[in-house]
Amino acid sequence: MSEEAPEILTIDIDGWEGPLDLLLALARTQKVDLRQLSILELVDQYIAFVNEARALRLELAADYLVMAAWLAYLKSGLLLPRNPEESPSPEELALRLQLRLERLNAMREAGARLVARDRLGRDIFRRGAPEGLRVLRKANWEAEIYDLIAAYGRISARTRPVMHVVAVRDVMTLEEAIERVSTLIGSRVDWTTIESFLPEGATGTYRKSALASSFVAALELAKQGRVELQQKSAFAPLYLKASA
Amino acid sequence: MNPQDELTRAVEAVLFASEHPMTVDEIKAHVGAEADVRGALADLGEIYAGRGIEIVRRGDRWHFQTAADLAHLLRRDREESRKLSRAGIETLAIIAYHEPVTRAEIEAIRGVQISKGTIDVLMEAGWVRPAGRREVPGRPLTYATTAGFLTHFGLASRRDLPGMDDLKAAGLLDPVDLAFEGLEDSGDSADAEVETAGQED
Amino acid sequence: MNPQDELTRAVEAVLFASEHPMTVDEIKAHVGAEADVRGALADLGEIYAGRGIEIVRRGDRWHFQTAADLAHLLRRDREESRKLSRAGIETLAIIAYHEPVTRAEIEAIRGVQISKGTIDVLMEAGWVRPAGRREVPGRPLTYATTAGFLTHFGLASRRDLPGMDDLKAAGLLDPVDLAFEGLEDSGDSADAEVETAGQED
Repeated sequence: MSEEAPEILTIDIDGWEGPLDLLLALARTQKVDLRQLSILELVDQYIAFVNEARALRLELAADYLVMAAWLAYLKSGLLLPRNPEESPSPEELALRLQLRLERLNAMREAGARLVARDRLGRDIFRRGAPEGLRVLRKANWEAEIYDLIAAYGRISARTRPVMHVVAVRDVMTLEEAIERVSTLIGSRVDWTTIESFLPEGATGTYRKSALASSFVAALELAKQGRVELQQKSAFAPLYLKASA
Repeated sequence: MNPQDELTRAVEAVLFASEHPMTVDEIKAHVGAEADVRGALADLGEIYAGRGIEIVRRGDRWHFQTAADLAHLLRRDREESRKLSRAGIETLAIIAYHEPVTRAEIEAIRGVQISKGTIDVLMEAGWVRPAGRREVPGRPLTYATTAGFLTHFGLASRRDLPGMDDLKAAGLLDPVDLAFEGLEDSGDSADAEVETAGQED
Repeated sequence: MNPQDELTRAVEAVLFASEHPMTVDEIKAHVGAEADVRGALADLGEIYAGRGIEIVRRGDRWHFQTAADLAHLLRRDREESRKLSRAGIETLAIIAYHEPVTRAEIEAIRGVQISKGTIDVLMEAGWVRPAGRREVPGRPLTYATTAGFLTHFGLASRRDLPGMDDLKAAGLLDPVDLAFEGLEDSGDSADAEVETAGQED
């Protein structure tokens, strides 16, 4: 391809992978080491190529035209008297272009050498029918005696019948309280506090139970019309008296 | 290298790369119709005698294979330590305490269904064996523990398994939440407890 | 047969039977952890030297393959049906010679954008892999070649890439910026270029 004349390149526009690729192909037509490349000649080659393509009304991608414009600018920079203020200098730009072409060329040649090697599956072969190696995995199960026992405890705890035991508590039942209050009330003439109906010496939870039961007993007896209740205000002492 | 050696190399490579055992004619299709393939095969037989690879004839076809006495190297056993799952250990415990026991009974005791794989794992571990069928409708298979089970868990006999009273004494029969609270009180949440107490002061 | 010969036979058989190139450790898993596998591989290298089959090292893996000079007897064209595009070949070369390398760096060398599919094709072939991100703004992904790349192209290591040393010595693997600075430092500066350019005009 590199041996071909630029005229032939024009009909091959679709074959180029970007302006740099085209530049490299053109550079190779100079048949010199890329280090000795004449950038000015390359610019002329490229611009001539683009003009020819336009004359043939070939559609050129925008980046080819951008490159052409840039090269034209580079050429004028290289030819006109130097402006020391300009940075980067046209010479630097030209050198960078040459370095890029060298690098692309190096990789193109390396790629060609790579794929031309004796390749496995095409030129070189591995064994056609290997027996294959097999790994048999053998599980070594682990468990400790504690795990076993704890598991059984867990199952037993989860599934054994559940029995609810209510603790025996010292209480005065409602029946007991009604009996007691109705007996005692008969012997009282005046208003007496509900506390006076509790058994003497009753303490703690039993006293609380007796008080609660006696209160409910008092309400029950009042409902039956056998007892009257009196209280001056909320939380004030509660007085009981037999109905007249 | 003389021409016959060249041919031997060629036959060697062709046979090596082939996906199937080859007849002499098939080999000739690669190395040339005039070639003394039989002679080359005989040479290869000598070259490979006593090596890790041998050239063998099966009917009228030839191929390479690894030497028969080295076949054991192609298989590699790898032991992997694996912990028994919760379902596995529970199932094992039920079998150990209730054997012989059917799958349905195990499920009734666990209160959860067990997958087929669970008992398979226990059998693979060598701890559980089928122990005959129960003579009830459906004749379900029963399971029991093995001698290997006793050995692994360091038990002289199944009677060495702690009884219900022992389990109770060890706190292993406490409902799970109570046992958990017990652990928290005695364990790593002690610091949190102190803080709570401090705040209440 | 002495023990080392026995080992050589064993390594020969294991490598011969394997469907994939093997590392020394993988071979040891079959022939014994204590075995002098490297010594056995060296012995096999001598035994097979000049034969139709050879033992080769690709990266850190070893395998048997047919001798390169017999390719004409064995060559198969099936592989050619999915021939790499020029973009694919160049991209592969750039990755192999520059790895790890980002897409942007590949594009800078080729002077053109590469389509998404180009790298995909190389990855699908098993020759290229993602090789971590570069810690620069944007954290671009880098690419590198695989063990399969070395195996396929018959390279013992990346150092065996054709012309690698020359390219390196010539600075052709350095980025343009670096090469440019190098040229300026060495005095082979832009001024010289101008003169050359001027003369040729």
